[in-house]
Amino acid sequence: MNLVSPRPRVPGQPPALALRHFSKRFGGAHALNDVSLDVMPGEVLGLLGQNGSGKSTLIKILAGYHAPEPGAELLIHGEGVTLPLSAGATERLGLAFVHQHLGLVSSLTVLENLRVGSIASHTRWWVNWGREHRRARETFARFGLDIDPGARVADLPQVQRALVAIVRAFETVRLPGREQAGILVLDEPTPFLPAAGVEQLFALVRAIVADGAAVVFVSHDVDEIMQITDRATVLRDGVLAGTLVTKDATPDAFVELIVGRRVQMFQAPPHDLSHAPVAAAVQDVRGGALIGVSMEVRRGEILGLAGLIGSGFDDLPYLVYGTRPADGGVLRASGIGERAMRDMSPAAALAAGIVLLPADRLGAAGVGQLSVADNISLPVLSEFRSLLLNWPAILARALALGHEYDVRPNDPRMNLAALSGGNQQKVLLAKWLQTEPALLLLDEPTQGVDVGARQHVFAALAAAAARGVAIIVASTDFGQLEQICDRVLIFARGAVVAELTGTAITKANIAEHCLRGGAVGASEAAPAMAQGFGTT
Amino acid sequence: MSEVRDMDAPAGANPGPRRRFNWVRFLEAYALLAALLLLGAIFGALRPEAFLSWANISTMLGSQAVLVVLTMALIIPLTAGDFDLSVASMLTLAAMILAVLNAQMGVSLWLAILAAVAAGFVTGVINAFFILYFRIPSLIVTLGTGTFINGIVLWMSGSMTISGLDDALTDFVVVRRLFGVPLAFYYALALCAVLWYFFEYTTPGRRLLFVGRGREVARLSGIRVDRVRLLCLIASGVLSAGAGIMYAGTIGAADPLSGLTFLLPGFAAAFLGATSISPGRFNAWGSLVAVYFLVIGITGLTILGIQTFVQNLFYGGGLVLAVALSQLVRHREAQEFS
Amino acid sequence: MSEVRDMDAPAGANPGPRRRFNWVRFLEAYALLAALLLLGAIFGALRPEAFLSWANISTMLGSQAVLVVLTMALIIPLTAGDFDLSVASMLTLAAMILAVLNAQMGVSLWLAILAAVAAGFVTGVINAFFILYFRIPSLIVTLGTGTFINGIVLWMSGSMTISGLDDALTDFVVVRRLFGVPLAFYYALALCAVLWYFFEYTTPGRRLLFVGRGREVARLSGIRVDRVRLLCLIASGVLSAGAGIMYAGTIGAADPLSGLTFLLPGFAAAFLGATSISPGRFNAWGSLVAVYFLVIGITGLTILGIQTFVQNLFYGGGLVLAVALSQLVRHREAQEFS
Amino acid sequence: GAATPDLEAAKANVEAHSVLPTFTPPGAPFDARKCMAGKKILTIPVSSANPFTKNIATAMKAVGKELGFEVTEWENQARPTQWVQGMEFAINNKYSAIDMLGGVNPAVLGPQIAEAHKAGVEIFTSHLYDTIQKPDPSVDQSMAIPYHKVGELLADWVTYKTGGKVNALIVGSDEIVPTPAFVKGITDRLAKVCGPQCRYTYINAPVPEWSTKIKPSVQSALIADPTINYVIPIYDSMSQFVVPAIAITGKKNTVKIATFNGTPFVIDDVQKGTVEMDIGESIGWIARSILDGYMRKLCGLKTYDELYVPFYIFDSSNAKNAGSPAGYDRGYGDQHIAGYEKLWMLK
Ligand SMILES: Nc1ncnc2c1ncn2[C@@H]1O[C@H](COP(=O)(O)OP(=O)(O)OP(=O)(O)O)[C@@H](O)[C@H]1O
Ligand SMILES: Nc1ncnc2c1ncn2[C@@H]1O[C@H](COP(=O)(O)OP(=O)(O)OP(=O)(O)O)[C@@H](O)[C@H]1O
Ligand SMILES: [Mg+2]
Ligand SMILES: [Mg+2]
Repeated sequence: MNLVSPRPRVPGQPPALALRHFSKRFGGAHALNDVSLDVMPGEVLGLLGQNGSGKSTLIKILAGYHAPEPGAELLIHGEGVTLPLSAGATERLGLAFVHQHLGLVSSLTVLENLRVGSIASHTRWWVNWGREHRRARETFARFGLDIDPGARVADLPQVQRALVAIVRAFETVRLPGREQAGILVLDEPTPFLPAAGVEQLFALVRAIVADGAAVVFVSHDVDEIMQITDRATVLRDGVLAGTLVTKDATPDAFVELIVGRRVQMFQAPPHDLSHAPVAAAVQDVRGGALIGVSMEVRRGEILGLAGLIGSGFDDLPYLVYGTRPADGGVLRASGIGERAMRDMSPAAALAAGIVLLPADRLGAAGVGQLSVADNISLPVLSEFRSLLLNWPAILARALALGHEYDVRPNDPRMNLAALSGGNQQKVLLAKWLQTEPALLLLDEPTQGVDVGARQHVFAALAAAAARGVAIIVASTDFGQLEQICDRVLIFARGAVVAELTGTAITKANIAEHCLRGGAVGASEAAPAMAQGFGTT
Repeated sequence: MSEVRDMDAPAGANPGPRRRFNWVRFLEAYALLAALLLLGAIFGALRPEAFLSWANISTMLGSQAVLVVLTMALIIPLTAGDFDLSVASMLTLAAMILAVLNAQMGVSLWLAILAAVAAGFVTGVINAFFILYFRIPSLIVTLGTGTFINGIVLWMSGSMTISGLDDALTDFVVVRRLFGVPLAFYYALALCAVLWYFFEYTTPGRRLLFVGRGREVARLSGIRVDRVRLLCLIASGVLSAGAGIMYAGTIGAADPLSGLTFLLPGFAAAFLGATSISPGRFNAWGSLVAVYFLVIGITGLTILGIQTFVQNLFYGGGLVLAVALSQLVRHREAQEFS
Repeated sequence: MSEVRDMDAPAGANPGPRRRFNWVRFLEAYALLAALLLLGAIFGALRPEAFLSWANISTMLGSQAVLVVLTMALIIPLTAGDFDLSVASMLTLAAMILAVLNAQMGVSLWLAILAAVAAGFVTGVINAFFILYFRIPSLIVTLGTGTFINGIVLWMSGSMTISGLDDALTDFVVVRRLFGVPLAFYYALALCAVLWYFFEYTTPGRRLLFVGRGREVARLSGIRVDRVRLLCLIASGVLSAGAGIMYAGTIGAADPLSGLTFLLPGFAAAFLGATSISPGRFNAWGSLVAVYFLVIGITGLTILGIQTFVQNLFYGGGLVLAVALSQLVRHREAQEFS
Repeated sequence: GAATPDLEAAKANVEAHSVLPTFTPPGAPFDARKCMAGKKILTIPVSSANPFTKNIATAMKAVGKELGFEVTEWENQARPTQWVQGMEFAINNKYSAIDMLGGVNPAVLGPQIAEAHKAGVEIFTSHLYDTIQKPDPSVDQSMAIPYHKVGELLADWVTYKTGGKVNALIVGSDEIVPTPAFVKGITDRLAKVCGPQCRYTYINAPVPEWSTKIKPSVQSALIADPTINYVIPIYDSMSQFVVPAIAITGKKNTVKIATFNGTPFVIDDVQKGTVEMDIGESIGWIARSILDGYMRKLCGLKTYDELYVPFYIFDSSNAKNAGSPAGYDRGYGDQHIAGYEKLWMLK
């Protein structure tokens, strides 16, 4: 595997990637409006913006998925390229992508997904799968990973899927036999990664940048942007809002540029819950990765669950809700008294006033192809049933909730899929909170939701808590836990290893506990990775 | 208009408060109905005395009631995301059970009907068992059970036509008339109304939609997905049996084979129907319109004495072009049916 | 074993260094083949002289070649995620074109064959046009075009059976033999081999799979999804035409209807085949095994002189039970086909 | 049955049907034009996609035109619901009679027939029942065919050709009304003229399943019993699936085909030699005979209920007279045309 040799940054060298007048219209609305930007070789450019501000659209144009509106130009290493890009052109030009939602086909094997690039663009009449297998193993080994190329992607844990997509992109960008260094485009790869995983990713990015590659990095996490980028460009409603040089910008500056106004970062009002009654408690839960966890949550409390992927923190909501089979344990909740976890089922949970908002927004939480009204009314249909379902009333309710939760646009007849991520999340929160549950279980409630929209979601959660709803939030986004939680439980290897309260709940502190709790897992991989590059 | 609003309210996609009347949506929903009327007008102009006679119209309405009912039997599992290819075989089986029990063994009509319906129920359960317990795609299962049932029918009947059914049956299906239209039509009509009400205005009906569009979402919202699918397959079996009984009533006998020819027209009607009235969803009224759109075409051609192959041309061409039109209206944006 | 590794390595075994032999996977892949052999053994034991005679075996092999080819025509678009219900009609059309041109108008056989294949090509293009340009579900489009084609065939043939085809055709299809087996079988075999190689060992073959399993991802990865689907539909049309030519060759004539009965058996074989050899994927060898599994059963039954309705029972029952078995092996975990 | 085959009887019967039929008036002459004035008949062929019935219907229409009254064909594709519509159409449009042609089973139209009778429309069936079968009581006039005689003729043929060593495979479709009588005709006659040493097997294949069942069934039967020397598909359109079955089992020389209907492509096969013999009926003759019977009924004359259609054997010797490619209604001579013209006082 010979790599492009490191090159010095000669001044006056043409940008690795130069976009001119990129525009894209969907129906009437501009998703992207005359955006131009440069990325220099050996540079990491951040790309930020609210949901729907056009980041992915821009990237999909680069990938040849969308055709831009006429007038767009693309220069790569100073040479003009005809748009729209044809299949295979991207690879030839050294463009590699990790798309939002990874772009893997889960019912196919890791190997097939790894090779989809060449499958798509090279017509080969003899594929030696045996050899491909060995090569894939070697590749993974070089990245310090142990992933079976023969496994179906669906059978891998989320984090490994992300790694497959990332490895695929890095392999493409470092393909031999190209005189120019490649260009790597990462569209929100981090939500799927644990803190340690993000570190590994950044290590890789720094390595190829050192080799002279150019990187475009999309994230909603301003801290990540601060960490890894040299410059960052912000899109707003499809237009270029501005570009900041990272090292002389503050996070607030970014946020302000993203949202277009100064955002009041949400901060949960401190309140004393010691006298609040216990809403629900579990004893010695076993199942998923959990090997015996006990905990309780009080009415009005927002309890955070954190840990490294695989530590089991994100199994708890699903076990309590009864969608993953529990091996043992007891649940005590106001609604159902005492109940063996084995016997839990969604129906039983709902009967007890326990509701779950899963992370997979359009896969498990709501149906994209049905209207907002349909989605919102599902849990409460019986309220509208007289002789026949009262649609005007249902629409009115949906409209009211939309207003209350600040869904934009607030049109109950619209298909859920047509709403943006953040707005979808608001709708789905409303769907469950209108049932006045005793306990609300959340998994990654703001994954892929932009900083502006987050504040709305947080406010909605706080309001619910104030009404006495007990809330459990499982998340790898420690920043958000810091913002909203009264208490955070740290998980490692299937057990609770630490409990943070009050001022102890800080992003750094949570991260540290997670890493220390799961030290073994983390510190092993990272050096393996570094050394994987050292060899080249 | 209120009807329109009510009907497509769930279908979604049009601003609520500041809502203007939406021509595109209206066109999309009623294009097929318009086409139907146009077709009727054309044939009426060509052969007024024969085609526009109430006698002819009532004949058309009456003679295709069976197809309407069978289509209803199809759209229930389709809405829940399952194919049922065994409906036509079930129709034949029900008719044959009726004939064997009532005409041959002299069992009372009502008992025979009960038996036929029971058979439909059992078929539904068997289909569901293989689909839900073994997790086999419904397409395969029902293809298999359908063929199996054909075998049973051939065996029961010795592949003979069995006539001599109790006149009461034919009486209540085609002989008795209301405004000159055989009762069969009103049964079909009533069924459509019930299904429409069920799908649009009852909670179980809405749940069905979620089961079809998002199994996981439905499950996590506390819907017992497998139970819903089971019930749908049973309903489809029972309705097919009903169609079979009506069929036996229409022709006053049962034959082991002719019923099978209903399968493809049934699917055609179901899918064509899903492009009208409440587009993008299998729906009762849409299917009704679709059935009679195709029937008017065929009958008109027959009355004009046009050679029979033109019927196939019309059937196939009509189906594709009608759907293509409705796609043009919605700017050819793909719609996943269910 | 090397064969097994090569075949299902891509399908997702775990070869490479620390690879154990995977019994479950092996069982799953070869259960149907085993069932086939078992069935053969049973009938062989009951009527050795008749059933195990080479005459019988070669007859079985030769007589199902058409169905095998038609199944291949089905699995190509199925892999890319499209249904083609028009294959059987296309088969009939091809046969009829051949008969009309060659037998009636005396056009040379090769020209006639060329015309038939061209018709298959055009049908594929038309299907693709409606599916891809209007974004209509393939199920509807091909249901419609299929019916339309039936009409054309009835018109061309005046709904008559047309015989008198050039003997060269029958010669090269059923008369000439290799090891006593008609050439038709070897054509089918060759086609299977080609398709198997294409799907397993070429990148264009894999593109199909990505298109079928994840359209969005395929597009994101730079696969020209629509072009792939177009090509698949064309391939399916052309192969159906091929099947039609072979059919005309086997019966030395063409009739406007009989060919249509191949549709359901074709689908049965395709889906049953998708549970064996490389389970979870439509695959050539699997389909081959499926076809002969079903035909062995039916032949055996008739040799035992059992009434013909039992064929339907076996066909339907065999299909469902075979798939159910393969599901038991994989612990009834649902598998999305394509 | 006789211990030794009665080859003479067989031979005689075969030869009787190998000579061109001659026309002998089936009844007294009458002025068809006059008495049919203003009457109209709707004919529902079992399927307009079935060339045999389609052609009879077409011929009837032509004759009707010639006689100055309307014969309408109800185009359909064998769907009972379409037949129902046809019946209603006839009733609504005041037809004098409805003809169910070549397989439309009155049993599956009970309600409509009752309605027709109420409306004073007469119900006729033609080329449906065997003369020894009792027509459905609701039928006013049935023009039946002596299928059992055809069966006997087939039996005689195979007996005669094999010198009394018959092992026949009979293929039929039980859902077709006359099949049982037809098959009984064959088997009884075999027992009678051929005797106990002659054997036969019967296979039932419903029409829609001909293509899927006949070929494999015949193949297996031939393999299971290598001594089979005749396949008798009782309706000759079946033969297109029998021929390949014989070919693929490599028994072209040992197994012959004898059948009935005189469908052109089968007569072509007779010319080619893949089918040994086909018993034909002249379409034009059938059409005229049907109408003759109906007209007598509608005109209140004395009528008869057996179609007057001579059966004529096509074999290698005379098949070419039907033309190549063969056509319907060719090779039977044209006696009937003049004959009926005289009978109907057109001249
Ligand atoms: N697939 C789609 N088809 C049609 N319109 C869409 C589609 N996706 C989004 N839209 C529309 O584009 C608009 C922009 O969405 P966008 O993500 O910018 O909202 P947003 O204000 O960013 O929400 P939030 O920031 O809370 O996530 C939305 O109002 C949405 O209605
Ligand atoms: N296929 C589509 N049809 C119609 N509208 C679309 C489509 N894809 C994207 N949009 C709309 O275009 C706008 C830009 O979408 P895009 O995915 O680029 O936003 P984004 O910046 O990537 O948001 P996020 O941060 O949530 O990924 C949004 O309003 C979105 O709704
Ligand atoms: Mg994006
Ligand atoms: Mg958003």
